[in-house]
Formats: sequence, structure tokens, C-alpha cells
Amino acid sequence: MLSEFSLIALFIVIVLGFAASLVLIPVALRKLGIVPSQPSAVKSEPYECGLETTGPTWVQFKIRYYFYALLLISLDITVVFLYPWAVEMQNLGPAGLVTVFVFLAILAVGYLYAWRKGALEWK
Amino acid sequence: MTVGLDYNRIIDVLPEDLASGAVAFEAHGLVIQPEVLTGIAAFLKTEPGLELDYLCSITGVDCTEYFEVDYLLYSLKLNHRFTLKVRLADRSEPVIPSLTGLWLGAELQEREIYDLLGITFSGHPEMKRIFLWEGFSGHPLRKDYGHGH
Amino acid sequence: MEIGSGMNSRDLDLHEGHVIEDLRNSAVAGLPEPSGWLTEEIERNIITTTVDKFLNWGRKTSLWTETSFTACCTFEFISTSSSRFDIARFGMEVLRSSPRHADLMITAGTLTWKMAPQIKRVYEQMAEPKWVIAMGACGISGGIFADSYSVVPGYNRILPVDVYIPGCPPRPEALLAGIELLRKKIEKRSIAKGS
Amino acid sequence: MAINTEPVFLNLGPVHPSTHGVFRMRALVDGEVITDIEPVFGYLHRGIEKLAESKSYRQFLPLTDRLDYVSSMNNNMAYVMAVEKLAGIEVPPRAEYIRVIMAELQRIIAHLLAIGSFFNDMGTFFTPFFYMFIQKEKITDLFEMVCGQRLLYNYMRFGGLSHDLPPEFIPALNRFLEEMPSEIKKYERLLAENEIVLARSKNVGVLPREMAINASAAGPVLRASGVKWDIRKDDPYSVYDRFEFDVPTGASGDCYDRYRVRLEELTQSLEIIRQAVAGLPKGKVLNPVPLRLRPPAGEVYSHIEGNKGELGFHVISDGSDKPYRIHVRAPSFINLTALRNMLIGWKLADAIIIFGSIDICLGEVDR
Repeated sequence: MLSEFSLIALFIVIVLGFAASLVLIPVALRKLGIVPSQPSAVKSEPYECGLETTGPTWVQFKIRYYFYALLLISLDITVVFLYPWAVEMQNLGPAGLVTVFVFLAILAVGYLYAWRKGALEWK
Repeated sequence: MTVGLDYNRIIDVLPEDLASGAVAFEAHGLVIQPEVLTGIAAFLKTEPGLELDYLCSITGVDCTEYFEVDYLLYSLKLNHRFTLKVRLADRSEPVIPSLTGLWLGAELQEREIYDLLGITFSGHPEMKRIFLWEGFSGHPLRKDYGHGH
Repeated sequence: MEIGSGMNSRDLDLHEGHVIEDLRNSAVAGLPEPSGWLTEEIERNIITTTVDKFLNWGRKTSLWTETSFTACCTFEFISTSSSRFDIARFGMEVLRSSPRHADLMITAGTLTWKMAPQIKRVYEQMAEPKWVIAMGACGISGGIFADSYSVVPGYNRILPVDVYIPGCPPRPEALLAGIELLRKKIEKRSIAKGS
Repeated sequence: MAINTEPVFLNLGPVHPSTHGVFRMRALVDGEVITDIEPVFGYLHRGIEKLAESKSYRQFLPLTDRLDYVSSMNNNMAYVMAVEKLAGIEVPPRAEYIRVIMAELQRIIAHLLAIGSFFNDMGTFFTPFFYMFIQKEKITDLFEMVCGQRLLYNYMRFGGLSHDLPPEFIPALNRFLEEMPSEIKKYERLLAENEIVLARSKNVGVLPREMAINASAAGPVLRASGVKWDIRKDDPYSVYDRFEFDVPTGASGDCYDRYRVRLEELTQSLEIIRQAVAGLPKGKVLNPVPLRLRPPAGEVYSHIEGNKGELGFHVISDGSDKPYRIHVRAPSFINLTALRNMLIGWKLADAIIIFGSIDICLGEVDR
């Protein structure tokens, strides 16, 4: 029984290893002096069309951005749920089909509500 | 064909207090005193039959004895044009009334003349340099500006 | 115009004016070309040559240009990067407007003192290894505007320039020749010198 | 309970992909909407008018190429006509016709680039721009055939032109004239009825008629606001009075109208070139003029219809061989007067499109 999970464990190890290597390779290259690196004060400052940034940037943002973020997340998560369903669609049969469409309908209602309330227009 | 208005026709129509400001008549335009500039310009813009509603261009010239500012005006409806010239003998503090109240188009051009020639336009919403940076010494288009650096 | 935290555009003008004046007074001589290692003979062993060959091949075949173009040469650069002269053959069709992704700055056009601090700042914000091509007579010596009161006589006053391309504007073929020169220069880089 | 949000100060600065060069705008942005904006000029101020005072009339000619470096032929023509008017120089008819052909070809290039970059700002990443650039390269070949340069031609002289047309020019021009109308239809089919284009440019950045006149706008910007003012028609210079063409104007002065006016002007320019080629007289192209030209003391203002608007040269001479003062009436520079009123209240993405629809060239704005 345990062996079935070994594949998943291997998968996790590979993923973590790959992620770690992506982070560590540039650091290693820089330490070994293969890749040049001359950090400087100006280089770490934000880039704004070639000028220093002026004025406060940590300010209270418009609430509008929050709505966009919310809508985006709600619609993205559905994709996460759709993937496993799509893989197992054959075995689930018609019942699975119905449940997914109910799931999507509920989401559509939420989307239409936001649309009707004008969360998408920028006022 | 854009017809150049004859300054005699303008002089006859000008009201008395403004006409007194007219100094000389040259082939290229009517030379007037700075004090009556706004009055004459407003008159030329609104007088039916003249309606010079389009300020085409403003040119600043340093003629060593005086500064000269030429205003070229068009009437798009009646298709004629006229030039006003203002001469300022005072080289240290040259000041001319700004025409931004009459034509929005004067704003940037006046700032350019202020920047490159040093003529201040009183009543201009934002009288500051336009091309050069704050801290640039002198006004390059003046004849006595040291050449290059 | 009010900017917030008590500043208005007048203060900004004054501050920027000081930055320009300081740069103008300090940038009086041409910066040396960053290619001292071109002439020296570098002792290379097996490892460094293979790594060099691989690194330099990667760098020279995908130079991403920073769009810090100022004047007329811009349109000759655009002609070069459009379908006819096709700079994509050199892997350079990607134009980056942010210095973070760029590794080559082609200075297409006249540089004025008011623009100099911005170009210098964008250059400093580019990640190493980076190169500069001074395109056009204005880039080399101020060109036709050299004796003007507001023009920087040549980009090497504020940037270390790798390749100079004469012409006003240089033809696309001249620009491609300049890029070929730069690629030869990149091939000579070596990690042994701690490039 | 209202949460008070503070506006953020933002630089649409000199190093920016869609400011058509080194133009800068200081924007105060409340969320996405611009509450206040201040254009900053001077990043390409090379002091051309000051350089004019230390150069002879002929030496100033190459500097006019670099004013609006996308319409060098028009700049040359305007300056050359001003000095000819001042010095009373006659131009042979063949040269006048060739000047009109060159000026209209240059207008086509400039409008193609204006429309191309307008769609570039709108987000069609370089596709229409490259289509239009193919046609621009064809005209650049024609110019290179005539004067050897691709961008800054220095082609015209006081009293005519520097070179006559090579024999292969007219056939090449005719080939271009045949294929260009189908290209323009292609642009129209591809872009004019595209709903994204309509959604993003209809009623966006409206420049009302009175504001356009009051702010001295010129060229396609003025005509798009419904003012029928074209110097080729209203104050014909050179031989323009011999050609039939009409002046397209827009209705509401929004970004879409400015695009439509420029697109229609392409067809009109083709029409003018066709008539000019048909009526091209024989003969010489240059009345020789002394190298060190000394026009009589005096001043002249001569203007032409450049592709961005009225391009005028106010030349003042004191009788010597160096101009006392040359002032350039730069249409791009003065068209920007109304920029602030057009941008305030719009979202940042629309501001880029409105600014792109004015179509400026920094060489002419900052001189």
C-alpha cells in the first residue's frame, strides 16, 4: 500500500528539487564568479522612466482594485477544481457532469451579481 | 489665398484709446505699445469683420536695441491674417502682458520665449522655463549670450 | 501642480535642475572604454574555455536592447528591426523598455544635458554584463549639434561605450556591422578575468 | 463610510515606450484616473534656432531635416520656400512639381508611422506597424533613389532641387501608386471597423472645435475637430492650386476621427502625386544661386501644410550671409497646448492613446 505513495513522494522531491535549483543556481554562479555581479545603490532603486520616484508610494489605494482581485481569485479557483474532474470525467459518468455544471452555475451567478453591481466598471 | 489685412483698415476701426498705442506701421505688421497689446488683441479677436480667432505663432527676436515679439493672427473663417509687433526697449526687465487669457495657444509659446529670451509675460499661469532646466544660467537666444560652453 | 507630501512641481524642477548641473560639471572627460581585457593575453585552461564559449555564445546571440532612443537614429533602428533588415537574425528583435531585462543599450539620437541623468540612471540600473553602442554622429561627438549649449558632446561623457557607429543616421547595414563588432567583442570575454 | 484614498504621483517619463521619443508627463493618478497632468519638455532641446545664427543659409538646411525627422522633405520645402520668398529666387516649374511629389510622399510616410504607432499604443503589438512599415520602406527606396539618403534627405536647394529624378524613378513611383490603394483598403478592413479599436478610441480624448481653434491646434488634430483648414487649399503655395484633392475633416474630434483623417489623407496624397506625375514638365530643376546667399535685409513668414500641421519658418535677415533669426512654427509643439485639457479625467491607458493620436515628433517639439 505504501508503495503507491512512493510515486507521489518522488514527484514531490523532483518538484522541490527543481524549484530549489532555480533559486540556487544563480546564487552559485555568482559566488563562483562565473556571472558578473556589481550591485550598486542606484541599481536597487525602483525604475520609474529614468527618474527618481517622488511622492509617497505607500498610500491608501482605491477600493476598486480589491474587487478585481476578488473576482480574479474566485474565477481562477474554479479552474483548479475543473482539472481533477476533467481527468476523471470518464469514470464519474453523468453524475459527475451534472455536479460540475451545478458548480459552474453557482459561480456564474456570483459573477453576474458582481457584473450587475458594477464592480467591473471603473468609476 | 490668405489675405494680409491692411493696417490702415485696422487703424480706422480701432477705438481711440487703443489706436493711440499704435506706434509704427511696417510692411510686416503693426507695431504697438505693450500696454495696449491685450486691448488690441481682444479687439481683433472679437470685432465682427476681423475675427482673428486663431493665434498662429509668436516669435521672439533680440534686436540688440530692443526685444521684439511678433504675434501672427489668422481668421480661419474669413481667411485673412495680421501681425502685431511689440517692442521692449528695457533689456534688464522686459515684461509683456500675456495673451493666454485670449488664446490658450499662447501658453507654451510664451514659456518658450521666456525660457530662451528672458521676456516675462505678466499674467501667465505658469511662467517658468520650458526647454532648459532650472539652474541654467542665461537665456541662449539673446545676442549677448556667451557662445556654447 | 501639487505632488503630495508638501512638494509641488516647482520643487521637482529645482531638484532635477541641480542633478543636471552636477552631472554637467562632473562629466568633462570621456569615460574609458570598458575593454581593457581585449588586448591582454589571458591564460585559459580547459574549463574556462568551455564555460566561456558557452556563456559568450548565449550572451551574443540574444542581446536584448533597451529602448532609450532619443532622436532621429531611432527610425533607422526601427528600420533595422523591421521585416526588411530584420535584426531578428541576430536574436535582437526583443526591445525592452525596462533596464532590468535589457543587456544592450543602443543610444540612438542626440543626448542633451537635460536627458543625461536619466540615460545614466537607466544604464546603471541595467544588470551586468551590459554593453553600450553609441549610434550616429551625435552619439560619438554630438555630431551636427556639437557646439550647442545643451548637447552632450558624445555619450562617452556619461557612459562607457563599447562600439561607436558613425553616420547621421547610420544606415541599417552600418548598424548591423556595429552589432557584428560587438558580438566579436563579447566572444573575447572570459571568466578568468572575473568579467 | 468613504475611505479617502490619496493620489499617487507618477512619471510617464522620458524613457517610456509610448511617448514617441523623450517626452515626459508628470501625472497625478487617483487609482486609474488621471487627476492632474503636466507635460515636461526639453529633453531633446538641441538649440537649433540658436545654431541657425552661426550658420549660413545653406548650412542651416541640414538642420531643418533634423527638426521633425519623420518629415524631412516637408521641413526642407518650408525653409527653402521661405528663403526664396525673402531673396526673390525663381524656381523652375519641374522643380516645383517634384517638390510636391516629394512632400506628399513624405506625408504618406509620416501618416503611416502616425497610424502605426497609434495602434501600437493601443496594444496591437507592432503588427499593423510592420504592415505599414513595408510601405514606408518602399517610399524610402524612392527617396534613396533620388537623393541617396534614407531618413534625412537635404534634397532641396534655394532655387530648386539638388538632383533631378533618375530615369527609373517614375516607373518605380507608378508601381507604388498602383499597389498602395489596396494596402490602404487592407488597413481599413483590418482596423477601421474593429470593435476593440472603436471601443477604445470612439469618444476618447475629445478636442472640441472651439478648444482646438483657441489652442492653435493644426493639421489632422484641427481637422479632426471639424475645422476645414488646410494651407494647401486655403493659402496655396508652390503649385498646389493646380491639383484637385479634398480635405477630410472629422466630426467630433476624438481619437478615432484623428485616425480617420490621417487615413483619408493618405488617399488624397496619392491623388495629388498621380496628378503631379501626370503633369510633370520637362526642363532643369535648379536655378543656380550664389553659394554664400545674401538675401536683402528684411523678414518673411512662409508656411506649408506639414503632416502634423502648419509648419512655418519666420526668417529675419540683416543682409549678411547668416540669418539674423530663424523661428520655426512647430506644429507638434503647439498641438500639445491642449494636451492637459484632453487628458485630465481619463484613465491612464486612454491617456496613452490620446497622446498617441496627437502624433508629435520630439525633434520638432523641443527644436
